[in-house]
Amino acid sequence: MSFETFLIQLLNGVQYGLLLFLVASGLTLVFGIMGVINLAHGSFYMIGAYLAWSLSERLGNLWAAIAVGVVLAVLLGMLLEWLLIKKLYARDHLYQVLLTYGLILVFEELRSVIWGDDVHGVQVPSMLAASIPLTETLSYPVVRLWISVVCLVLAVGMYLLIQRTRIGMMIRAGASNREMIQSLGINIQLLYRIVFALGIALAAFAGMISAPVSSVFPGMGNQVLIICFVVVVIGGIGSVKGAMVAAILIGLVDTFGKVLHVELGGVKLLPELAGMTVYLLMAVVLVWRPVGIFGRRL
Amino acid sequence: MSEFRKTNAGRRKFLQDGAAVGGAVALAGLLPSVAMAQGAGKIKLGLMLPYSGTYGQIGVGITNAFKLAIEENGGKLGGRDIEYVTLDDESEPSKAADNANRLVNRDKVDVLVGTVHSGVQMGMVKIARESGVLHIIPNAGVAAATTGLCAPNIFRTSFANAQPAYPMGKIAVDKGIKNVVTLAWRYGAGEESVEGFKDNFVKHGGRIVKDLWLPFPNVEFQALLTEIASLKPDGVFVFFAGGGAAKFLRDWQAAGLKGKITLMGAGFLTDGVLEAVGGAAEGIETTLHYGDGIETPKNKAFRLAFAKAYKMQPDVYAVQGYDAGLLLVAGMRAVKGDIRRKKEIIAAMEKVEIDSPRGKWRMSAAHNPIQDIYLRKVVGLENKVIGVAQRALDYPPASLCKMPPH
Amino acid sequence: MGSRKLRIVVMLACLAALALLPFVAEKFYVQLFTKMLIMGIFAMSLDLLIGYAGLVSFGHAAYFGVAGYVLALISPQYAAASLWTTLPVAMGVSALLALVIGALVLRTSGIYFIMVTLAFSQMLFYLFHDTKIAGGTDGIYVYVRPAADILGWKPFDLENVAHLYLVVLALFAGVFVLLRTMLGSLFGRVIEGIRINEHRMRSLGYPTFRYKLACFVISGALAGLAGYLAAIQFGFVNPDMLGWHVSGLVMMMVILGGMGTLIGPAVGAMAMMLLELALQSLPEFGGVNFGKHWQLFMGSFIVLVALLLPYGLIGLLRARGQAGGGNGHG
Amino acid sequence: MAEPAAGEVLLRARGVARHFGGLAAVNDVSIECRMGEVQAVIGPNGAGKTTLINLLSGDLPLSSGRIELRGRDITGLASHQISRLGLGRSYQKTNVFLSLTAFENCRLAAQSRLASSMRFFRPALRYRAPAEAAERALAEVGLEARAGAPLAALSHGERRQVEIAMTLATDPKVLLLDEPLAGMGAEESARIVELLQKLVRDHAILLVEHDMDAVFTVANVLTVMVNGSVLESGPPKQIRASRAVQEAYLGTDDGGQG
Repeated sequence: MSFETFLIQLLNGVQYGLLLFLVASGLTLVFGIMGVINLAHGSFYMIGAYLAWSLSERLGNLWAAIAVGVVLAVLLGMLLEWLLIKKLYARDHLYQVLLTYGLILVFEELRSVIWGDDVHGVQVPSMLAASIPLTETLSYPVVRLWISVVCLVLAVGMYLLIQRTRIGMMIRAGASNREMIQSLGINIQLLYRIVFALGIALAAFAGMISAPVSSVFPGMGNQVLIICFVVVVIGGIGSVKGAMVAAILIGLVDTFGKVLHVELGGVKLLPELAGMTVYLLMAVVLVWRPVGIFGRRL
Repeated sequence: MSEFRKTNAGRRKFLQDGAAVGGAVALAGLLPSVAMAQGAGKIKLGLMLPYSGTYGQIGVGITNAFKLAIEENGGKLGGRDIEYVTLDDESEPSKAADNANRLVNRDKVDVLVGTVHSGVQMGMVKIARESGVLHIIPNAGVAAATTGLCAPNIFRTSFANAQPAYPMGKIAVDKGIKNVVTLAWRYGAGEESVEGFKDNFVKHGGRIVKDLWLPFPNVEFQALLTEIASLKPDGVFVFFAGGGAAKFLRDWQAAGLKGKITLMGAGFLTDGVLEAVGGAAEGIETTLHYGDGIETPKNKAFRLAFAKAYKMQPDVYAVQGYDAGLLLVAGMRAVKGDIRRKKEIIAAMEKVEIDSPRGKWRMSAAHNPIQDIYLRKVVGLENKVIGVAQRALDYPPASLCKMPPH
Repeated sequence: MGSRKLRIVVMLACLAALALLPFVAEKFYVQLFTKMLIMGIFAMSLDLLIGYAGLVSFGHAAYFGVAGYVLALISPQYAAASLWTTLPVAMGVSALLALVIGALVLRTSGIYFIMVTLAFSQMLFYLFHDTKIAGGTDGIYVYVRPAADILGWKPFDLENVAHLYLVVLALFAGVFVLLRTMLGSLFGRVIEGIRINEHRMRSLGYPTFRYKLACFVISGALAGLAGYLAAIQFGFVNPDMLGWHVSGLVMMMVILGGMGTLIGPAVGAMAMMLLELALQSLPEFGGVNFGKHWQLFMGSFIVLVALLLPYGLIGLLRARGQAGGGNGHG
Repeated sequence: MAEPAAGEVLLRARGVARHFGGLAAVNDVSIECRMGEVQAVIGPNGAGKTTLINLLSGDLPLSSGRIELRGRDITGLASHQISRLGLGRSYQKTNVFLSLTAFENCRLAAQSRLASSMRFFRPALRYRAPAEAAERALAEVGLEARAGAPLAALSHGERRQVEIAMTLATDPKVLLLDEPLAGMGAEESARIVELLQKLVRDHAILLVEHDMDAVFTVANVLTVMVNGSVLESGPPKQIRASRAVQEAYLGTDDGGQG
């Protein structure tokens, strides 16, 4: 491919990676701080997207929808933590897997009951509707760049939150050592509730801002779920920095996996096996570092 | 995948043998089921369709239309009452054979109707071939069902994945499109659709620049759009459906390719997503065996009746379900509802001309519709029929099915 | 040990009762139970990992599905392959796969272990899904079931529903006895010790990695047996057999039944399948089609089990008898 | 291997160090354990005593230095390999199998001395050796009465005894005991001290302990650690007399119970 194309693909990869980061960051926080494995994370991405759609239909614009949607997501998160997740902290991961696996089915069916099984589109806000010409044939949609910017802002925001604020201090303490956090006299119940809600909100938010590009359809949650796990595990559980690096890495691997052509002894490897590449990457990383790139020993 | 692909003779051969053996098995299978089927009493119709999840809507539409067709014909089959047994196949292939088996062996259905998902269909076909139960496919277009794995007791009222795509090959050439890039999900339907297009396109002197694939159900198209932009073909043939199609059409427009490169595809690309893509599909031409604004009395009547009965607009899937109903009605009428005379039912179903909302059509020797494929153009929220792309198309050719004598 | 004798008697009684099924029940129910027993074997194989070694594998479908594919790929198109060659090969491949994957994933633990096992099974899923190795997404048929002939002598015929059922039943019992024996052996003691406190096991001088790997391989091979039988029963394999939904389902069976009890997961497998049958046939009520949304109830049920039945159905029974419930998860 | 003679050096560490990030938890420590001797390591909390044991037992990798067990270089070996070479350790935080009984704990420990446990079919009960070793070990710590009780049901002190019994059940030549008396009642302590005096005849013992009376009763050699390094090493008399030690440790620390 030409150098120019290569650069654009690079951009695509990074852009995709940033979006992945946004979804995965919530997952990695909940993982790292609460030690809770939440398979239903993807469902919240889906719920976010559907909220963006149905709310913007009612409220007339996406911004209002997102504002309201985030609040709803936070409330939902707190409710779930209080109702279900709380009961599992002491238990083996196994039960978390099980419970959240059940939640996937529940949310998917509720979605079908409430919103039906149709595909829906969300209007791109007029101020973002434009495209920037890159080559004579290809131009780049502003909304995608906007999404990337939002992701970056959020990443920086999270960094500051975690590094600079008191709650961030608790979060770091929690991530590194659970006993310590109690000894600091922190209300762990409250912290966990906040963190879980934050995680949910991040997933839902990701669904909302990507809704205009990705459109809204059943099963969209499970698509991102597994890939997000890969992001978190590669990056290192609980490490936001790791999630960022891993997400970009996967964004690039996925992008070039689709367009590069690799043969080995007459056997076509890429793009034939593009579906495998990210998992392959994960396997390699974990053989090299069993706790992910930025992970601490658990 | 394309059993009928020229370059794939080996696999084709084995599947044809498969037909022979399978067909024999199926016929042998008739005997026990004949013994089972009670002459009097109700006729049991097993509907195995997706009622939950992504394809849930399609399953419901098919079911409704199927029942509508039978209602319009007196609500009986050959004078006998009907009992429906419905089962949600969840579009879950790993449970397919299990579920189909449940209907055939537990519920003892006389007719097995379904389904939408090609992977699940393969499991149903397996059971149908073993048990010999009368089997009608109202959607899934997996080629094998009417090529390599065809059997006397298996009928399809929808299409083969390659069928709606095939005519687009010639249309592209006529439009003066010489170089084409194909892009599709790497799974059965996508691959077969692309094969159908290529077969015809290359035959008429077109050139395929490159085949691009996306792991199913991945919807991150940007990388491939960039690739396409750098290849600068005259046209692009794609296969996507549902949510994937919606996202693709939006990305296609956002990437500025709309209007610069001609986008083509089988009708599924623009069916049921026009509201979702908000104008991004405007003007795109696709080929399918149905479309909006077919001005025949039959179609008008059907649309009216369906909307009235179920408070929803019928789509191509509903039409296929409706025709499945009509086909069964015809078959049962021929034997006065005596399900045991299966050979005569099959014969009748092979002969009958279905007066469908999509237009009249017959079964091919492979039990796949020989039907007109329309050229449609997206106008507003409609897939307006602007002409017939190809009349009475039998594709993949019935000759690929070695139907056992029956 | 009186209670132990009693338990054995009870089990033999159940076995005998099950063996009578094909002579009383009609075809479908024989097939249903065949499937249940097959899933039972699958669930027991996973219980060995989750319940006894404390290794939460979320990719167990890989070994199940691969064995099915092996059978489909090595049996001739329209002639019967030999049971006696294909079964060992299929299980062998699954075991080998488990050996390779296990050697890698056992370096990790906790959440990482769960996720990596998942990742590897997804890798295999895409391998079969995206390539033409075995029919891609459409899957591939096993046209003729393997034959059991030994030098012309035909002990049983797998094409015969009753025979297949009895063979599966025998294998089910065999697997159960095999695992029980294993768990009572020195090896069993070690993996249990590893589950409770691996670090201490190491400092006591046990090369724990080797034992975990052995456990992983055995479990994989048995999952392979189940997959092989499943492929025989329906003569059809497809990529979703290795998908993560199947992995989740079998994990559900294990916990529902009661992990670390061996018989529990087998019970769980049967309970799950019956529950599904029941939920799917829910009637339409008050305008809402419950049958259509049966997964809503399945999901809620799973959530409740996770919350309320840490030791599963068996745990429920045990709780009545002696408190605690034997092998809980450490 | 032949019975080692009294006074023979069984465990020798030369300049071992372990750094966590910047700080050195253990810094250039050299220490020897002789057959028939109790080598006690004392020092204020955070002096690196437990880290030292973890290094010697292979629970932690060395940053630098070299360790020999009965003349053989075991630097960098995994803990299970070192254990099999005849080094047994007990933990400061009781580290046992709570859901098993005292007897089962010890039997599991003893089982590790069989050539291999990759035995899948023969019932474990048929192997007598581990059971007997377990009974012996429990008897030595005076817990035979509680053999059948699940650890969850035992008192803290009793669990500490099991902890030691498990270590003994692996029939080691070198014993690394990390605060064996912590949390024991006077009577239990006395019993363990007695036990140590008996064991020392045919073992080399490295003891980390805060109970100074016990230490000065059983120890032949004392090594005082402060901030990860050895401050002074010698017979009890010398250590008692040492001004440096007084200042750094004994004086400042009230009995050592940090």
